[in-house]
Amino acid sequence: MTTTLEPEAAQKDVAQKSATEPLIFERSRRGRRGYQLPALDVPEVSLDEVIPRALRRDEIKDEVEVSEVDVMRHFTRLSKLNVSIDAGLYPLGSCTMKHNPRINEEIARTPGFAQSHPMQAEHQVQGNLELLWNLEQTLKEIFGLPRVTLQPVAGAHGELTGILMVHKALAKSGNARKYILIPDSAHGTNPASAAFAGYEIRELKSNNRGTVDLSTLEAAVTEDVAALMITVPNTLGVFESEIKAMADILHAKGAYLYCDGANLNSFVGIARPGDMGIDVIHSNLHKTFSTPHGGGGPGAGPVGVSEALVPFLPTPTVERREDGTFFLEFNHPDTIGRMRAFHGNFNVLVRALTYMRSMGPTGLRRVAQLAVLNANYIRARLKGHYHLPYDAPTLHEVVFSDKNQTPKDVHTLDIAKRLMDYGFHPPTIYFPLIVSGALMIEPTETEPKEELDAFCEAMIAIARESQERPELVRSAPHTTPVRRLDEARAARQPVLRWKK
Amino acid sequence: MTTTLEPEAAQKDVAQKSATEPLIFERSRRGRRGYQLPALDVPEVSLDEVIPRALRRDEIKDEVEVSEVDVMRHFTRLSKLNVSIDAGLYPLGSCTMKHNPRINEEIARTPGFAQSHPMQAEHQVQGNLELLWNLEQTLKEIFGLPRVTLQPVAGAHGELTGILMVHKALAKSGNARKYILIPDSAHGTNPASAAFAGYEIRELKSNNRGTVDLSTLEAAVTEDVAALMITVPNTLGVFESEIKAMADILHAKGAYLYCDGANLNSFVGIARPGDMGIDVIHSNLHKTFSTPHGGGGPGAGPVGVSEALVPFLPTPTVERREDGTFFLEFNHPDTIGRMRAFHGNFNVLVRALTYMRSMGPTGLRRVAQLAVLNANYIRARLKGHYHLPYDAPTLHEVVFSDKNQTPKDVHTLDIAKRLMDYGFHPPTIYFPLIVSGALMIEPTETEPKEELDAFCEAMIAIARESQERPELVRSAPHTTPVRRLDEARAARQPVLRWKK
Amino acid sequence: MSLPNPTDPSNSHRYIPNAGDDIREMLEVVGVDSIDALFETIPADVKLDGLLDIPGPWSELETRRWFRGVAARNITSADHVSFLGGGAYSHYQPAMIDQLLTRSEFLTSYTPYQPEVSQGTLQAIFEYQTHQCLLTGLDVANASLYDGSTALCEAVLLAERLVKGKTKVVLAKSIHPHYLQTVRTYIQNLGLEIVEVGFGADGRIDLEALRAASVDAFAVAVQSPNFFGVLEDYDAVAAAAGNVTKIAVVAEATSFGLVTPPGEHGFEICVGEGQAWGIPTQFGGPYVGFMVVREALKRHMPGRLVGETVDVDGKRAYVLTLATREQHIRRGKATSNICTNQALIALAANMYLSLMGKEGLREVALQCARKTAYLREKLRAISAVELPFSGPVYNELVVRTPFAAEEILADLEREKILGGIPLGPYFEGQERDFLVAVTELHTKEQLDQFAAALSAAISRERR
Amino acid sequence: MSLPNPTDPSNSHRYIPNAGDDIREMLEVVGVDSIDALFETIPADVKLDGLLDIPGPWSELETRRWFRGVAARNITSADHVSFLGGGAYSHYQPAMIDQLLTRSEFLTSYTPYQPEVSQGTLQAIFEYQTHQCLLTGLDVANASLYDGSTALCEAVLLAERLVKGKTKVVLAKSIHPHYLQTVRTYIQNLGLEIVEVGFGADGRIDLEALRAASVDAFAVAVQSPNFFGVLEDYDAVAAAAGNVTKIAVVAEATSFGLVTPPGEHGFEICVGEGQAWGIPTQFGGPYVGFMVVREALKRHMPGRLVGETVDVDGKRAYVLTLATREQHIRRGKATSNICTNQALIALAANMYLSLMGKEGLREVALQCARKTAYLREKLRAISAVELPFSGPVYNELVVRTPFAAEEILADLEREKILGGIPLGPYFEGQERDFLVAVTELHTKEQLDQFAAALSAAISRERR
Ligand SMILES: Cc1ncc(COP(=O)(O)O)c(C=O)c1O
Ligand SMILES: Cc1ncc(COP(=O)(O)O)c(C=O)c1O
Repeated sequence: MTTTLEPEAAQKDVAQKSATEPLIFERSRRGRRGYQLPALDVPEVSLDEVIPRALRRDEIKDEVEVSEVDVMRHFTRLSKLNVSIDAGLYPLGSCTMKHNPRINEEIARTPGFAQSHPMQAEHQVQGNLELLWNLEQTLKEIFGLPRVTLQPVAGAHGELTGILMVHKALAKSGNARKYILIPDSAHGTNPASAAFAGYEIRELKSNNRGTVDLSTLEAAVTEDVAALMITVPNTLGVFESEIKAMADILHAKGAYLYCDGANLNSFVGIARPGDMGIDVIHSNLHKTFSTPHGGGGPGAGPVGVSEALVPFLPTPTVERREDGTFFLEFNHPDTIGRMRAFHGNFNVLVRALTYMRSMGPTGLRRVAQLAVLNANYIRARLKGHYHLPYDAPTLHEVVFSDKNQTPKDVHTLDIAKRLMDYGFHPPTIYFPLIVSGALMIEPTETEPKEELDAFCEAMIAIARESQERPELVRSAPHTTPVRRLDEARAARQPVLRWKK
Repeated sequence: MTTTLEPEAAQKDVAQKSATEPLIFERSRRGRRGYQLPALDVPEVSLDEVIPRALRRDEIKDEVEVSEVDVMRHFTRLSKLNVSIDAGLYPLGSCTMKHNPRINEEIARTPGFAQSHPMQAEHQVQGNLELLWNLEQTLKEIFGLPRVTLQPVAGAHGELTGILMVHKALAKSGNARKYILIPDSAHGTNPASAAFAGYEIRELKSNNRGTVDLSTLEAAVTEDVAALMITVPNTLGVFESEIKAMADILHAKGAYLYCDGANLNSFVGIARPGDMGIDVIHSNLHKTFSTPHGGGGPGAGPVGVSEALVPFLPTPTVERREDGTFFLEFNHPDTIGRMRAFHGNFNVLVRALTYMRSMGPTGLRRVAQLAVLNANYIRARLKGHYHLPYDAPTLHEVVFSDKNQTPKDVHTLDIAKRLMDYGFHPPTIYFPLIVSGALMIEPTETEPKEELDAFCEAMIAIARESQERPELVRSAPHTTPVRRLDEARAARQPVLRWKK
Repeated sequence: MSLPNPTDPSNSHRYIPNAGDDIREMLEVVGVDSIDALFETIPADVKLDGLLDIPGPWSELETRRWFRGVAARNITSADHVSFLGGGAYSHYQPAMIDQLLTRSEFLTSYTPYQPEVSQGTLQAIFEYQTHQCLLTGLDVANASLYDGSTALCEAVLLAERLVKGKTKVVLAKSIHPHYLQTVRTYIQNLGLEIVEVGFGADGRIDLEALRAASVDAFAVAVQSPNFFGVLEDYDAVAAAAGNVTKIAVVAEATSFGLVTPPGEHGFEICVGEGQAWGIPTQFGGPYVGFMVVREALKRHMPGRLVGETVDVDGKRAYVLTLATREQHIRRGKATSNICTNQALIALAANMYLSLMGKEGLREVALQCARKTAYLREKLRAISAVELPFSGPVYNELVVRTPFAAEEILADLEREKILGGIPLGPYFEGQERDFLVAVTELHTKEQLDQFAAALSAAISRERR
Repeated sequence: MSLPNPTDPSNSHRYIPNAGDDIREMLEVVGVDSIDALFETIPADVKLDGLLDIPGPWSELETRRWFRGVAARNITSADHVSFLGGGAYSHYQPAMIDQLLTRSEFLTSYTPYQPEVSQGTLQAIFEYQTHQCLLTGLDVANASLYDGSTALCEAVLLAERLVKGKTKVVLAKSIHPHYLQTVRTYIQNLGLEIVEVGFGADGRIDLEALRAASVDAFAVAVQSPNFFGVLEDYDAVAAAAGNVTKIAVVAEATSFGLVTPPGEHGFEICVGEGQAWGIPTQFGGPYVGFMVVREALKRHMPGRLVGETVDVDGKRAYVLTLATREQHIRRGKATSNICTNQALIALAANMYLSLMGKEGLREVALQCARKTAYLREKLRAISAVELPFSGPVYNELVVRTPFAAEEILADLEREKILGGIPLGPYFEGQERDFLVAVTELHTKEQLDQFAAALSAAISRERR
């Protein structure tokens, strides 16, 4: 067990000089080549006849000259400076870092998908349209909602799409209204998206369970309120048990209920947003449906809507004819329009559908069950060692704080960094904002018990160290390729590119 | 530069608990599943009707029960305990650890190759036969010899093939003879292969240049000698300048000249074995022609032969008809027979031909040129710091010894282990046997100058440490996942498998 | 209806390690006697009483059968010679890149919030940012945006933040129609007005109209090469636009290898689509949007930025920086709502740009331009073919025949040629035009074959 | 003829980093003024005065065109339904495995001579060795051999080393013909004699003949399932062979999931081919040969062995061991000449065996056996079809029709079925027989289709 060792002794992979890898530009040496193209096979007419002198450049100054070997070495070494879900627990709360099955990657590389072109005629891409149609059917069933748009390429993009639909719907009925209500526990993209959709934000205070009181909501929902944007379960992992009553309050005032579906992993196959009175929801397919995060993207953020909002969906929609053929429908007079060129992150959608088929109804239900069990197991094991600011029952994640450690001047950031010495990626920290010094832990269903145990033991060891050797924790990490960074300097004198 | 740092500080990749990865059997937990198959779609008759009870087993006792996630985690973590050519210099002398281009991997996975079956009818695999035919043509040109067999799957397998042909040829002419001459600098597979081909070995002493004197050879070549097995250039990297004279001496006595082509990388495209009077040569395609070593294999060891030996080639051979179609020729009455089931390591051959086409005649020549320049650059930089037992000019590799370090009780093994702390894989050590404490360094042509410099500086730093802090070197490595092993114990009480 | 029992091994799933024994042990620690007990906060009346009605669970074998079957119902460049462009281009894809991208450490890591264990991703983004600056001639690039169309939206919104009070943005009609549609969607509730400026006989933006429209605008955006493949004259555009914020849109990013960079011609912002850097066309996504701006605009930049700094030992390192622009800090006042971006595609672009390098990027562009010029001459030689626009092109051009584009293209499809994109749906009066793209992948034979097939198609239509 | 100048950038190659500047700087350090000067030890009269006459250098694009064109001239299971077996079987290949195998740390590392930086490879081999022991019921497995045929050669040679003076080895005629041919090649100069023992109407080895032949032999080898797919009765074979070394050959390694292991029936050695563990058939290689032996034989084992030990800190670790058996130490007296083996394929096998696990290995075997039994009944129902051998089979069987096998198979090929392997070339008198293999990949529909196509083919031949 790592905790019986000094982590410094325990955490070692073999290193091949990775920690000192220069920039690719610093590897450049005159005359090196990393590519070859077939010789030009058309007559080499004077370049001026091809493109006028004035529109040309002579060279891309300072671009690199490196060999294929240099590039392979460089990126292989860089990769070794990253942690990954394939190598261990990555318990970032709210991010649903789950196993990324490789069959998804294989299917996405099928030439018929990978080489299809977004501007092809419908009859040439019946396969793609069939796939998109099937994915919409599946998401409709998962959401319990009548239609889903697959255009949004991320959660935030889905939020914007959803709120734009709300705006258009309200405007159509005479008054687009002014405000979107957002709990203080919400993710930053919620207010940002609402603002870009043309609304002002009114923040709702959470109660001592971290949820929103009906009375608070009731008081806030005026004629000027367009919608409530709420995360279910919220960012503490607490399910809003009165969600249906909330929907009723909003609907009674002609307002809509938007659900941020980032936490769908906790109840997929157990309950359906549509059955809760939710009017709009986005799902981050790169969370709940296992498409790889790729160091920050790409993702996909399909949005499901209730009947009232169907007319406002982005165009085109994918439709199925009697004869089983598929087509793109552009004729939606009330559409908010197009959210992005082409058809969204198609090959992310391919991966997500591959995953949904691999799980099936029983598998998806098991996802939620084990995600919640794993999170509650961590909660139970760490409860005595870390302060639990909200002790309401939680689903797929648990949020602790650094309250027990601060007396020794050990803070959440220190705990996070020290975890690295034990070979773990830290949880999400300092979010949600309603918890001071939040440690937000989401293990997902794809973690084996022994990994959860090792993590808990590392956390417990750090709690102990915080009492006995606080300076050791405060100065962590000690075993990483680089140690704590001067982030202030990065922002004060920004160096955002290499220069010769 | 790494050498200005304590290597302990310099050598760090991120670690995710890899250093403590249990055996896959220790990860097994009852009820876990890593696979799914489609449901059986034929009637489930009683098992006894399928296979009689007495021939069946009830279970594979103690086999694992793990999930896909467990397997992904396990092997990802294990991989992080290995060094690789993609991450840095791997200067194993005699092993030609060069860059492995990924186009080779892509081509080998073309379904038409990967899914072709070795027992298919000729007309169904014309593509494969065409590929094999083309590879033979290319190797014929590289060797300067009339025919090449592609059946052998490794260098040693090629050696056996070659010596069996020699034996059969001599036997046909009345006397298979008794001995194979092998210089004392040879690789262990040479005598082993000769022995399995039915010969006794007579070892030839090298002269003080590390090569074989004509007089020594002259004296050794009796009527009982079947062949000389010699490595060109030899394992010191020294070219046998009198190779043609050697051939003449052997041929005059009716004996053959076998060339171990493991070092072909040093003269490919510069000179041809056939033009040197060589009768048989194997080439390790996993060395000179860049097919990946895969942690110890697979490889391929095609064998080229002179006219005299053509009738004895293994069957079948691949032949081309007038009409451009290809077929397998089994009718070679004097063949030594089949060296392996099917067609050898076909998909290694595909990779090798991909590489040969990517290099072309200019590229292959450049391979030898830069391989030799890189090795001589290292030789020049390290000469003052390490003892050079043979100072004859060398080609693609250079062999030093630990003579300068032994006074401080620092030995080749210590130097090798200390290199790991600097982030380098060690050279080949204690081979060739004619050098005591040999450090055999082969950089290959795919190393950039800056990597060679970093390696040389590490070697120089170690030479310095050997004088100033010998115990530091003696106790190395200090930064690896595990430190020096008790190899004696492994051999004394062998534990060769996990047991419950 | 009875639901599956979680502890029964027959219900174990390969993606979910914990099974019978694990679950029992964990429930005991948690102190409940069933998993269901953990879901009590979800009211019964919103809980499903059965399973979802969706297919599966499928084994990999079943998955391969179904998806390969579906993919086989597409016609693509895998089995046809394709001349499709219009914002998505088929270029050479080096074999190495996909194998590097699938390394777990790149593929399955998250946004580099914790720099000490994410230096690989961070340094790669820093390098990507640098490539963007070198290519565009501008100063500061971000870590990526969703795609070219949304990058243009972000550019318009950025420009709007720079000047108070102005509400008008001028967009060239010759910008990719999807991009224009997306901008309309994005700004619909922000009280902004779009003025579109048309194009002349050379296919370039109408400079007179541009000058007039720019007067009270906060920004002007042109695309070059534009949707017709025609190269705009950056200097002339800059002059006509005057001192409003000038946005250059580049949808064919290999053009940077040969075409003069907008940063050297008075443009403050360059946005575009990086798909052409060896990314598969994959039906439109995932791609990668880029944005590069003048130094002065950096604190208005949307999206993530990676900066250089040092660690406590003084060792150089990289980190996400200037975060106060972003939603997780600034929330409702952020410069953008973007969070997850297109990191892995930006990484692929970095690999492509590094591997091709200074010489390779130029040679790709040269081959594209030369082969396009070759085809252009071949087509000129066909009497019934018209090339409506006279302006200089990079690797794409508009072709006009006497017949409806769709009919001609259907004809070419029978010859296993995906001949181009009909313009009728986007530009009325151009029902006989289609857009043809050429890249370094096309051989002379294929170009000759295209010309021949086209004239054959025309004569067939004649009859 | 002028040769390329190494320092000219136009001669740089993407796989060879050092170019003009590098070369000049290095030559200076070396102290020579040209690279040619480094080759002076190669006599001029053996040097080429020009370049090799071979194609290339090709770009990746040209490489893809040529090789894909060549591959397209094969007919394979990629486009046909295949029933080919005979020592190479198409089984389910989990998607994960190839992506793990291509990780640089596995793909591009060398033999683990330096254990401190090779624990990944070493531990994986140790696990592979353990799987082999569990499957065969024997005690010690090696790190791999070239393939099944050479593994049998090594087994015969091992057995020969155990007893002095005996020169006769008994091999079943029903062992894969390529394996038998390879043994003949290997032993041709070693003064050994092979006696082949035939088979009976049940397709099993003739026990009487075996008993007789075994008397003065040093070893006996049988294959099960044998080349006809028939399962031998290990106990009966062991009894007939008496106390000579008994070698079991297994060419269809998935059979271990269901078939009783030879180690439990008096066999001292089990060798075979591991390709069936999810390795592509790829025209015969690379595959992986395995050898597992009784404890007492371990110091006679050919090839590499990985053992467990501890490091100086007492930490568990793995290392190559018992090296005194091997060529690099024992040279002419080594137990084998093998050096490079099939490590990467053994790793793939380890991954496959771990992923399928106890339950999966059994289910694969069950599905193979049940589907084979189903087809067997369907074929029985066809009057003109004969199943010459009555013995129990695992997943392969011999089919006989009134017509030449080649003609029937050509007929099936027209139906896009690769119907089997004709036995005529290997066994005279069996010109009408062919070998049909079934695996878990075959659907009931495909089996029904095969039976239908076969009877159709027969009736067509009738006319
Ligand atoms: C609760 C919540 N909402 C919204 C988002 C934004 O989603 P995306 O990053 O896909 O744009 C996230 C992702 O971090 C999230 O955790
Ligand atoms: C000089 C020499 N000869 C022969 C061999 C054996 O070749 P292989 O390992 O391919 O069997 C080697 C490989 O290590 C070698 O270096």
